[in-house]
Amino acid sequence: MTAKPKFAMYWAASCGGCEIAVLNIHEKILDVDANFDVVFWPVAMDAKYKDVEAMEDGSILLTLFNGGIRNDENEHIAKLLRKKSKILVAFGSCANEGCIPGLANLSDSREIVHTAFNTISTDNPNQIYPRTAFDVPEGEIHIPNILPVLKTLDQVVDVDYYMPGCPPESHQIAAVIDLVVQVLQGKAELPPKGTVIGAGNSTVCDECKRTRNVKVIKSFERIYNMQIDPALCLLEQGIPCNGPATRSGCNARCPAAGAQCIGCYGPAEGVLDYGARLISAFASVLDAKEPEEIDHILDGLVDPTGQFYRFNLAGSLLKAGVPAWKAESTHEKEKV
Amino acid sequence: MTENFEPTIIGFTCNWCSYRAADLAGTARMKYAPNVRLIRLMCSGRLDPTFVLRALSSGADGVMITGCHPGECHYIEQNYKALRRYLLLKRVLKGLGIEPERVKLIWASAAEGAKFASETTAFVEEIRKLGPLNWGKARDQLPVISEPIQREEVAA
Amino acid sequence: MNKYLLYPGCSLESSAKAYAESLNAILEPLDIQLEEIEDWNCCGATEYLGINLIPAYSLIARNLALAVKQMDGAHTLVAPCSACYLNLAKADHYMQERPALGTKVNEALAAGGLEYKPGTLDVRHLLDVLIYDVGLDAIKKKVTRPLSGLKVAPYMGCMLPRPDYKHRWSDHEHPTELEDLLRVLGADVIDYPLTTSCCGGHMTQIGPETAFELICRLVAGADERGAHLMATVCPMCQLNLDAYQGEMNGYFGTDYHMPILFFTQLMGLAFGKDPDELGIGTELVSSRQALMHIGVEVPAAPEPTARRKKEEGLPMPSRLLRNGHKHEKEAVR
Amino acid sequence: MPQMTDERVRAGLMREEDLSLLHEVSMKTAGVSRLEMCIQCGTCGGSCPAAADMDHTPRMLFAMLRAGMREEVLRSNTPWICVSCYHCVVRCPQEVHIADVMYTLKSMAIRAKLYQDSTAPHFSQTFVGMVETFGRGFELGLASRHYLRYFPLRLPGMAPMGFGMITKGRMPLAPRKIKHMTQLKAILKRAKHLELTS
Amino acid sequence: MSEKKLERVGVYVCHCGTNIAGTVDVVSLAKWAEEKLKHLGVVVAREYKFMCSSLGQELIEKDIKELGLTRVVVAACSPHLHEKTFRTAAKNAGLNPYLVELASIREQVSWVHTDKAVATEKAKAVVAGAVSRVIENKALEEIKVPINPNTLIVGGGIAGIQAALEIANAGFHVYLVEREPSIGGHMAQFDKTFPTLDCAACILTPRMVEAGTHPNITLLTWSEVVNVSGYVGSFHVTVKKKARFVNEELCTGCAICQEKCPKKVIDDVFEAGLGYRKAIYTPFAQAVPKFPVLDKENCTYFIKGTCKACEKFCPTQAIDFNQQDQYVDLDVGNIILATGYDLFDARRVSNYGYGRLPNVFTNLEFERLSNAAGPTSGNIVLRDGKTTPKSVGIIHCVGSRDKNFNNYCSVICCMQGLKFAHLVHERTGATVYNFYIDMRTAYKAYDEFYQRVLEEGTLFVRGKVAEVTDAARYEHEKGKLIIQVEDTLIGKQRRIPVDMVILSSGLQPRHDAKAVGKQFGISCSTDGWFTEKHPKLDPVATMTEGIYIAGCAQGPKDIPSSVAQGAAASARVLDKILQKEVALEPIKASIDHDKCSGCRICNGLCPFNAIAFIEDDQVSDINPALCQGCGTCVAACPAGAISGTGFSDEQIMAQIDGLLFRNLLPVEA
Repeated sequence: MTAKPKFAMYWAASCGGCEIAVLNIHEKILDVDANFDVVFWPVAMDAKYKDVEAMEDGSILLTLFNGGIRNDENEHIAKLLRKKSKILVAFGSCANEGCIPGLANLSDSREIVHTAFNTISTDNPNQIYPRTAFDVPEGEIHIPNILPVLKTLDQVVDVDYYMPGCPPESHQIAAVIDLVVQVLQGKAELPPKGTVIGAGNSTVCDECKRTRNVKVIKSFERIYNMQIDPALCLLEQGIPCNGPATRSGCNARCPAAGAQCIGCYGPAEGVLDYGARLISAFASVLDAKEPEEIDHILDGLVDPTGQFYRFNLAGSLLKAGVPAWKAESTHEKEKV
Repeated sequence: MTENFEPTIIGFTCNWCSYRAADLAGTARMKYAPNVRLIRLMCSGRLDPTFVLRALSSGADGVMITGCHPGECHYIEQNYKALRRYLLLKRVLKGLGIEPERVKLIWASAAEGAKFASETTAFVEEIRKLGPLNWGKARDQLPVISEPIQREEVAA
Repeated sequence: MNKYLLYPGCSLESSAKAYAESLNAILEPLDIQLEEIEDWNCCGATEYLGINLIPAYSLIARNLALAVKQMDGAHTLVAPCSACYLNLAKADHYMQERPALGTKVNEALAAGGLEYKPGTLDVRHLLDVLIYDVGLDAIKKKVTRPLSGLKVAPYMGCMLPRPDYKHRWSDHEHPTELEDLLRVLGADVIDYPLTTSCCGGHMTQIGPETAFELICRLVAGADERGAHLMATVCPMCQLNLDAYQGEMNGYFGTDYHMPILFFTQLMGLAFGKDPDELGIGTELVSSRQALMHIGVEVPAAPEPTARRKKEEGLPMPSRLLRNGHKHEKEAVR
Repeated sequence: MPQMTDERVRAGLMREEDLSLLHEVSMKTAGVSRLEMCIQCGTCGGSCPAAADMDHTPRMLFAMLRAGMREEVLRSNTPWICVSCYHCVVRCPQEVHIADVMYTLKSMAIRAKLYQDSTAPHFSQTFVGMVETFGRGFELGLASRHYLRYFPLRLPGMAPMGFGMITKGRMPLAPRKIKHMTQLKAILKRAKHLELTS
Repeated sequence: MSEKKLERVGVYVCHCGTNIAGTVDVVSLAKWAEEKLKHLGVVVAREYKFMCSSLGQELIEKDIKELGLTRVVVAACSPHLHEKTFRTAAKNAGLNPYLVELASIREQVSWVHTDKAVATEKAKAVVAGAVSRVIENKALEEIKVPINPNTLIVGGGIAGIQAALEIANAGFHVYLVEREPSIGGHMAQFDKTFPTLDCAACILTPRMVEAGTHPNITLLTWSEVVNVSGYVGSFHVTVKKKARFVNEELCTGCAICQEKCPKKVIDDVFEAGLGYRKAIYTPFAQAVPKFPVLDKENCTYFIKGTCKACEKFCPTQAIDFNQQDQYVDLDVGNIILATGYDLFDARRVSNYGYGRLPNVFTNLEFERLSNAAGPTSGNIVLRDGKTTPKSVGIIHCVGSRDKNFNNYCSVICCMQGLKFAHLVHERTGATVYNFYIDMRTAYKAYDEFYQRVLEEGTLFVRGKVAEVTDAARYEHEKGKLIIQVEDTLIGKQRRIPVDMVILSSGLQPRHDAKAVGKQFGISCSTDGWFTEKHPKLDPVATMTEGIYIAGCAQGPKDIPSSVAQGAAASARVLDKILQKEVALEPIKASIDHDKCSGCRICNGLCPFNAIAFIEDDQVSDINPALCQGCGTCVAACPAGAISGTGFSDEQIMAQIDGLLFRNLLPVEA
């Protein structure tokens, strides 16, 4: 029996939704099993890192890597899978652009640990904090070290394809699996390296059914504060909808349901900084000329940084906020 | 730490007013701080916030945006768009913990060579006071933390 | 009901008691409530500003700070005196225009446990509030004794329409607000081009010749145009024109008799109030004669017994032949 | 620094530092004076109701400030004659804050003790003294003090007026004092300190 | 990026004599560029005394040919000075001119800094930025569009008439649109013109007649432009011809209707409110065209339904009460705006009493008063219509040079004041005072006129008048207007009683200038005048190709300057027409339809209406001929679907990195 090509999937710093999304493709999952030999998929099967380490370089055909690089374990596995895989796919928003875990980049990493282990929701009366190394009778054991900033996959290793979404839509996953299967059968060719797969080339508006007019924003509103016209573009109603800058592929699910797009599919093709695109677009169409009037309108936009960088902070040009960088320099000093 | 600090600043000018103001400052041999390096755009309306972020992430300590005075834009009203983007961008920068004062919008007409020179020098001094931005200078491999930290440290 | 904070100013307790009394008399019909700032101090008039800048502005700002403490919903501060109004408005304006001044003044205020954020209060003159908040229509409804037949020269003075930081008045030179109000009261308003000319201000105290000249221009102008009396909006104007009219007459050898009443007194009369209630009779140039034109009888007050006019044996020059006075004036020097 | 010549003295250019006089006056004025913007059009001198009694029109004074004629300017009676009518201020085509500049010149003159006639400064200082003592104005005290010193001969002529004012209840015989005089004094003390150090 | 084939870049450092070399170490700069920027593709770097000289240009041309350069950077002066020079040189050598970049190391470096080391370091950054950028430059071709030879001129004052005649005489067609019933503009209202004292009508009416009868000129009076679209070479303009209620085919201009019309109306426009006209009228006798207009608001027939006196008496049945507004569509290649000025409303200066004091007149009123065809047949009298003034005060700078009103100098007032002084003196013998801040009599024969008026005995008082009042203080002031002023030359306040005051009200932009500017896609200055392309070197062109400005629409000016500008604008138009087609700078934005999601953010951003939404495809599209290349939409597109040539994202990003030395080898940062 000829060996089936090998498949791997890994879950780094992310919520796990991507894994669920893969399972959510229903019977298509059988295609994966039929066409691939699943060698490593911690959430679905038992496997040891050392098994992977023992594999030949490039022996895994396809690896779907989801999650950002939060700690040195993530980083180690990313590098390992890169070495062992022919095709490495950054799967889902976290691996692509950092996603929600990436928002931690607005804080100093010590602050993050502190928040996790010593805030009101944590029952930790003795102020016990994790140590990276600890002596037990069996010897010294280690837990992963947290990195000062969360990185996207391609900030750590070379990535072949990008598949955005939080999580990627099941129909898109199914289509990608179809494509890979067809490639295996010689019926199709792989797209050029670096391509974004499982998504459209345009933005959410392309798929949004709402009517659009020449844009003028007179004020920013919050969705629960107003009666929303079901047929009209949300942005024109003052709802800060990220749709115009967000890659298409989701069928505009949120706007269709009456909620603004929050941008989980990330920037459109070739865009260097997702937030900058939205800053520019929103600001360009404000209906005001005087600084005071402009500021008055902008006051309606609560937390602009969060609005524009909810998914994209780690993947943005600046990658993080000041506290994270500050932390780096102070740590460096400490080390010296 | 900042006394010997020479800031590096990227300045964006519009082709019709502020770039000509810079030309005029030159023709009139007005002296100003050498820390600003200029990029010519056709209009301040061309200013994409991406440029500012790119400049900051590539090592600039500040960014100066200049354009025609409100109402005097050679493309009629595009500088108002620059103003609006600038105001929103400053809010976002603040959210990221970057002093919004590192980005400054200055109106200068083609006749205001002197204003261009003095505003440039003034901005350099403002940035000098703020100190270096060092954005992600140590972006590569970094040490990790593991020791528990004290409350006060966090509060501070 | 319109509620305002009131900064009465020193004059309303003394020389301009009539202003205070007549103001009190018209509050109720116009449905206005005035709440006096507790423990207010003098605004410094035009004197303090010429001595020390920061103390002068701190003195004024103490009142603003006290007013803010007492705000309770109202945020308009009303001043009936033009000089007080200007000083209060000016402090508010300059503390904003020049933040360095604002910081220093607040530093001084802090020594008394006070602070004032410029722009918090809306400083306005009484006339402004009556015309633009209460409204001429509402005032008209309260008129029971129209002042028809009474020829009034509307005299706005300087510091109300100028420099007018907040652009509240129709014009700097010929504002129509007072005129409009007097018309609504039924008065016969004369065309008075000197309406915003100066009354002499503090010159009555330090350079009387200058002051007499300015007073004379105003009184002569009103007299010549047939005014029975002049309506004023400011205690300082009233004091200069009324109390020094006699001395001015003595100086120029003229014999003008031009009563000067506060516009609030005229409003009270038009509302049917009793002259007594309005402080009428406390003016030194009696308005008795003038008010007869509207059928108001004012009991004759005991006239000061001292002689007002020096006896002259030579014929009087005609009123406007004042080129001659110039010589006389120089001779005085 | 160039040697000071008689010619310079005669021209009023007394000292090199006087050349910045215009700037100094501008900086000492509340608000933004715009004094530098004067185009010597004379709108102020034309508008002034008391110009006839001034030794220099305001416009001339501004020209003298430019020329650095410190003493002449501070000796001028012009700021003291100013009645603060603000006609010049609203008419000035350059929006110079003329009335406020006059206040500045008064305070500079008092400090330099250069005014010719002390009537006006004395009046201002007496008035301010009353305010600093009582917190409110006291007309009778002011009038009696001031007139006794400067216009004793005018008093008989004024007697009817004063008599009338008192009998008509328009001139209280005793001053009114505010409650929190200590607070006001503290504020003014601090303000004076700030004035000196600024 | 790494696999991309390297461009072959040449760097040329100019000494500009010592202008650059005095402050920047040009030799080491060139050497540095050759070494440190080699990995970017720099194959040669040279320095030369004067790069802009023909020898310098030949150096570049030679390298392009011999070394096969594909990109050129010239580190010299501002691109505004010599960009064209070096681009032409590249073109001559067979390299696309848009592959050349100038690095300004003179205006931005050597002239503004003093420390040689610091200046050289900055020059390196500027050169590194330019090299990084030029690599991303794309070869561009100029866009050519054909020119429609017809021209639209808006405004039939002297500037518009002059421009129309010049173009028409050259053999091309002109549409001259005028809002009023007749062409002639303000000049037709004047009596005499300074400094020659020609009668305005005498020199203007022949021009008006010529324009009215010229076979190449179509007059559209009583008309307004309501819509403009298109771009240089092919504008589409819609003009509204307001109903005249007079059939122009039938009317002979006999004026019987005006004579018979029973309704007298104060003429606020032509007679400046001093005279009357009828409800059917031509504004003045020599009006062009001769056809009257019927003013519907004041016509008795339109108000009450009866009268029709005009119709009854018209010998040719030309009156048509049913006439409707007409809309005329025009296709033109160029447009000249000569829309003129409005007079400053002197009532705003309330201390001068205009509107309150009867014998205070404005300059325009005085023009009508002294005009033999005016309401008083040229008699200079007070408002009572009979009394001749014995003394007259002329006040300059009313509403001009005043921060409370208009900040600028209205240019014509000084000469106008002198002209009035002369006319008053000549016709009434009255004593005349001129009150001025500064006497500005520049230009040919103007100061001589000042001398003449001085000689005639006019009294000059240097001081801005504080107030005009009727409040007399002295006997001799009674019944007079008193002008209170500081005579600044004696430093004393004076009160000068006169019988009549004439206010030299300033000029200000048309009340609708902003709206008109928007309609035609041009901008206004802060003061409100139309903005020229360059204040010195291109005063009649605007930022919008194909739109020119002339006369007072561009700023206050006198008749000779207005005429000169009219002629200048027409020369610019003729130049365009004769070229038959126009080359447009290829700096344009374009939309990638695949990426465009049709979000319509960009749709409202273009002031030149270059962006249209294609409903069928649900995408936006840019018309390259309308696009002026500002790049605002490029920066605003949230999808990154719009790109701009000449100033692309790639170019600017590369330049940023270059300026910050991010791309040196080895990476030094």
